[in-house]
Amino acid sequence: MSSLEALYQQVILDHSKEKHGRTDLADDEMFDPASTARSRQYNPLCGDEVTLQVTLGEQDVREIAWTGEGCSISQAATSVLHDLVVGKPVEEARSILADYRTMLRSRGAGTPDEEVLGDAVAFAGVSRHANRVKCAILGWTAFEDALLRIEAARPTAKEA
Amino acid sequence: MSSLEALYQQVILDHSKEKHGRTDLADDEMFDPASTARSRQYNPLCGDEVTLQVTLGEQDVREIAWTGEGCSISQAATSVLHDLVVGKPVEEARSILADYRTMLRSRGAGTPDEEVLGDAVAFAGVSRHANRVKCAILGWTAFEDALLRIEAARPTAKEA
Amino acid sequence: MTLTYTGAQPLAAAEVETIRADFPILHRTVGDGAQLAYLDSGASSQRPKQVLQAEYDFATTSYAAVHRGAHTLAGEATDAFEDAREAVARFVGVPAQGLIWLRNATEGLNVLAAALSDPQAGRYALQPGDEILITELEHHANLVPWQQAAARTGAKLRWIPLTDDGRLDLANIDELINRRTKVVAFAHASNVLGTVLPVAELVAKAKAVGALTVLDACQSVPHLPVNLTELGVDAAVFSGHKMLGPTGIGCLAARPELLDALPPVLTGGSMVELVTMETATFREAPQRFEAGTPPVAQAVALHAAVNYLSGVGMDRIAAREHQLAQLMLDGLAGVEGVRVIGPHTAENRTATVAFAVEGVHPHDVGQVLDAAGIAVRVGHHCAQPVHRRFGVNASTRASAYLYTTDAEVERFVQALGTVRGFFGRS
Amino acid sequence: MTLTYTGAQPLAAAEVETIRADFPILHRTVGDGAQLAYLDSGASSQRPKQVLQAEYDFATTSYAAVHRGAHTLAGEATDAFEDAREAVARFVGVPAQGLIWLRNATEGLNVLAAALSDPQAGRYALQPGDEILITELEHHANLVPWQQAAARTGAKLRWIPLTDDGRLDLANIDELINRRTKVVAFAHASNVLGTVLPVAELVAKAKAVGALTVLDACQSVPHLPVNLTELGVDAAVFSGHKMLGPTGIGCLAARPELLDALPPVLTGGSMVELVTMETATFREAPQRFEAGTPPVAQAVALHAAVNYLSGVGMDRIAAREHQLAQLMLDGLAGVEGVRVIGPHTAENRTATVAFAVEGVHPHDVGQVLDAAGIAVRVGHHCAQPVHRRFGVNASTRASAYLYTTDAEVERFVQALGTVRGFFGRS
Ligand SMILES: Cc1ncc(COP(=O)(O)O)c(C=O)c1O
Ligand SMILES: Cc1ncc(COP(=O)(O)O)c(C=O)c1O
Repeated sequence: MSSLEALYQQVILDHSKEKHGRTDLADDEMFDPASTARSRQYNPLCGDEVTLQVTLGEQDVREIAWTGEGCSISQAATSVLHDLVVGKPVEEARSILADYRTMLRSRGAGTPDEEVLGDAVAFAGVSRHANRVKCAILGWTAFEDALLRIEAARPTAKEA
Repeated sequence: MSSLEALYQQVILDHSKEKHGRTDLADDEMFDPASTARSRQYNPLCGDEVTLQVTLGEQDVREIAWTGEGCSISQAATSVLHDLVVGKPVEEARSILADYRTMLRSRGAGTPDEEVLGDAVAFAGVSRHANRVKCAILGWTAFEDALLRIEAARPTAKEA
Repeated sequence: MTLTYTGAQPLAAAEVETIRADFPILHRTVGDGAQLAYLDSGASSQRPKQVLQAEYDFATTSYAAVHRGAHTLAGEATDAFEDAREAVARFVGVPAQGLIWLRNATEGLNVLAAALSDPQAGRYALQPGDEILITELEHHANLVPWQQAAARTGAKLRWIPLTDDGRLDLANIDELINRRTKVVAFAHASNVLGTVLPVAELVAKAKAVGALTVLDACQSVPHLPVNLTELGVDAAVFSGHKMLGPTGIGCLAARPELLDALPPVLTGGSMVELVTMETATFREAPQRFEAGTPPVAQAVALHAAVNYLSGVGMDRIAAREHQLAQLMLDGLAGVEGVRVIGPHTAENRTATVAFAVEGVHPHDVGQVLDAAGIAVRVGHHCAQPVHRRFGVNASTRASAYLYTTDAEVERFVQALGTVRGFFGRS
Repeated sequence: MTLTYTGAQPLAAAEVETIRADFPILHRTVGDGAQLAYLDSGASSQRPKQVLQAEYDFATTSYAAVHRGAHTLAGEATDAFEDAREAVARFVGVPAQGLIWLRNATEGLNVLAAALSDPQAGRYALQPGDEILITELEHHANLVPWQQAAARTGAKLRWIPLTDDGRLDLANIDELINRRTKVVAFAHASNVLGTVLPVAELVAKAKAVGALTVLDACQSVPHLPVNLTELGVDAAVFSGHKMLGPTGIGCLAARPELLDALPPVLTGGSMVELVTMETATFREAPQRFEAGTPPVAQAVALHAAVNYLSGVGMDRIAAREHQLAQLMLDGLAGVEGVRVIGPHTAENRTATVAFAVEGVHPHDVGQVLDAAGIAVRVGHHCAQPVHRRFGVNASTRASAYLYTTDAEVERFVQALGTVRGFFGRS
């Protein structure tokens, strides 16, 4: 396998065309901040951006919708994120996120756990390309940020 | 002769001790700007300075008086200037000045004319030390500047 | 305007090979063993052995802090440093006292914009109601500092728009350059489009209204014979690292009379005259604008770089790059789904070519090319507005230099032809 | 305060010789064939082969513009550049995102002074009535920018005076550091007197009134183990060329939270986020303060320099320089007509010793020493006020470093003994 094929695994090429969860997000949509939030992430190096909206249920990730411009890596990574975490318990989504970050930062060293990361292991090759890590993480950072926003808007245990 | 002796010729060492024309210049002295002027020159690299006062006669350099702080080169150069130009026609003083400058800028290459420059040929060695050229020229620049001031204050041929 | 280089003989293939032998880095491979084809000189050029050697020799024989020493090394270092200033000044046709060493070209534009924003600039100081004119193709370095100057002084920032071909649209130029215009600042050559701007025309119009002209010569001084005095601009900037020199050095060249009228921007050692705890007086230009220890070793290296360029001949380099531009444009015209952003002809154009590939993001284009050993730049190249003007966020840019071979351009074009297929876009 | 280095083992003579073998320039002769004794490291240090080699290797294998590229060289260059940032940051005990690459230390102090003069600095912005406190021994780089900041904002510049021994006179410190004090900026070590300042005490007093502390670490980072976080300062500057690195690079290290609150000073490429023709938003620190192409090659070289210093051990270097300071002071005490300007004891003192020779101008002193191969600096060393404080316009200064031998100090002292005789002053 050439290093180019190692980077652009078939899964990535496929998702970059299919883009699961990609939709138009209306600017003026109203939603309940205690269950839904949006985050826009921008990569100043290339001008790429992702806007991602998360809706949580009681315990799980109910829905993800996103839009934005970007390279195949960033588009595919966001699409894979969608497939991986929708329907999963929030806590599990968080741990997938953590593993994904660790994998991307491994500079090609780690052996990612396919049990946890599923299709996202296809992005292991990105960790060898420091300049593409930002692409692969863009949508995931939006997801993480949106989770934080919902958390902030929810009444905390203490308050409740 | 070591390069140190080539730089510090006996003439220079002598003048740096004797300092012809060096005196106190009262701050508030009054003089006729058409015949007398002062110039203060400052070397920002070392903080050295010379204040030099020139009085011209009809055609000649009547008097030079100077004060200031500086290294042996700058002090000796101003002392030698005093001896060389006082009593000389202004035009001759100017041409001595021009020759002196040329010599200092020669980087050790030229052969200065002792007929014109007299004791000032002792400063030929300075031209090999770019960083000392400023020292050797400080008092001479003050002289040149003072001449210009007197010229500016005199009624010109046109006006007269 | 036709360019002066059209007359000169382009470098022959054998000469290019001789030149390449001076650049060790060009002989390496990347990735899975592909031979490097460095088409990113528009971002930064490589250094020949002569330049590296000059810096090494200086560091191992004559280095010391300049200007303030009585010892031999300090004298030798000062001579080397000031010789470099003379040589680089001569290279761009200005007097040595009009050449200021800074960190990079960006700093030069900031220094100008900040000095002109200072009321101490006197008759040059920007006032509310004054206009600063730039163009729509500027690098951020020649845009954001003027935005800041406008915000600080109440002056208005305006710009010359572009035609669809990536040239200046001069239809309204006589309204854009008017009595209120105080500064006209523009690139000599665009770092994205490759467009060479009509300097003579802009300078003439600026002069007619008494406006200062500032030339961003980052993309011209390395590639064309440039005489700033003949061009008649009041100030110009360029960077060492784009002209075979090192990073860490840039030049601001300006008419000495202008420099004398401007207040210093950075203060500190070496630029002062008399300092007390309360006050300081400042030295003349160029020292007034060179606070602190200057880039001594980098100046010496840049001296070697301009010697190298002069040795080859800027007119012949320009003629060769004209060929390369033509080759690149011809090649790209033959690749399906590729749209060149900028002039489609090689006239008044450098060998810097930006383009979009239909359906494929520039990052992905760059990655496929890299796998083939071809180093191009992707992104907005520090010029977001010009990308927006052409309806894209980013582009892929190939840029050639004196060491670029025809074969490299051909490999680039060939590899580009595989990109859309790789991503299933054809 | 006693210095941390007192415990470490000084470099042995054999180790110094091993070190010297790495510095080709130290082996040259000057003038009529005298062996060079380089006692001017306080102005600028020399570079060892390892540092030159690192820069050469980088230039011939991995150089490209950083951050903006998708190609292999750009990736390698970016890694090398950011690795350098981490290493240099670690060397002075700060997080990498708190380390900004600039042209020199002077630029760092200017950036701070300018940012604090900008109303956009919010709660940090200097206001009329605020006080900026410096000391009477500062280098012009840590004086003139604050004069300018005071003039621009209406703040008042005050300073801590000196004792006749060249130490800070702290008698009125509790009046000088008061509720109005917003910035306390001071040298860690004086470049003239050699005095090491009581950082802990000044920082504690500044913190008590909520003032920012700015450390000019130009003369400490190369010579002493320095951990800026442990010292508790808010910001600090130092220069590459004084610590075995190249010219063309300096560092501003600051608490990331402070940097995040300060507006950028220079604008342009690489420091912006979203740019339109009318507006620009800025990136986070450190990028926000690094406009334009950074000193990439110089950062890589500085990385090699801190590796070299760490390899030798900063504590051992400091201990060795303590010895050298003692040797210089002892030697000078034995030369008739020589007056040391600064502390006469080696405690809290670096091996930088300035002095006056009765009846002989420093320029002449330096010239005679140079003829004997001994390179010292003469002049005001960019610190006019401290010279005025000690009643002179200028001085001669000898400064040692890790490559200085006892024999060199002895030769220096011996040659100095001939100076007054040469000029007929004894
Ligand atoms: C104490 C001190 N501060 C500031 C500076 C300025 O450093 P640079 O000229 O590298 O900016 C120096 C060195 O000249 C210095 O010794
Ligand atoms: C047209 C133009 N202007 C300005 C710059 C900025 O140059 P530097 O980053 O060396 O300051 C560049 C290069 O990036 C450029 O191409």
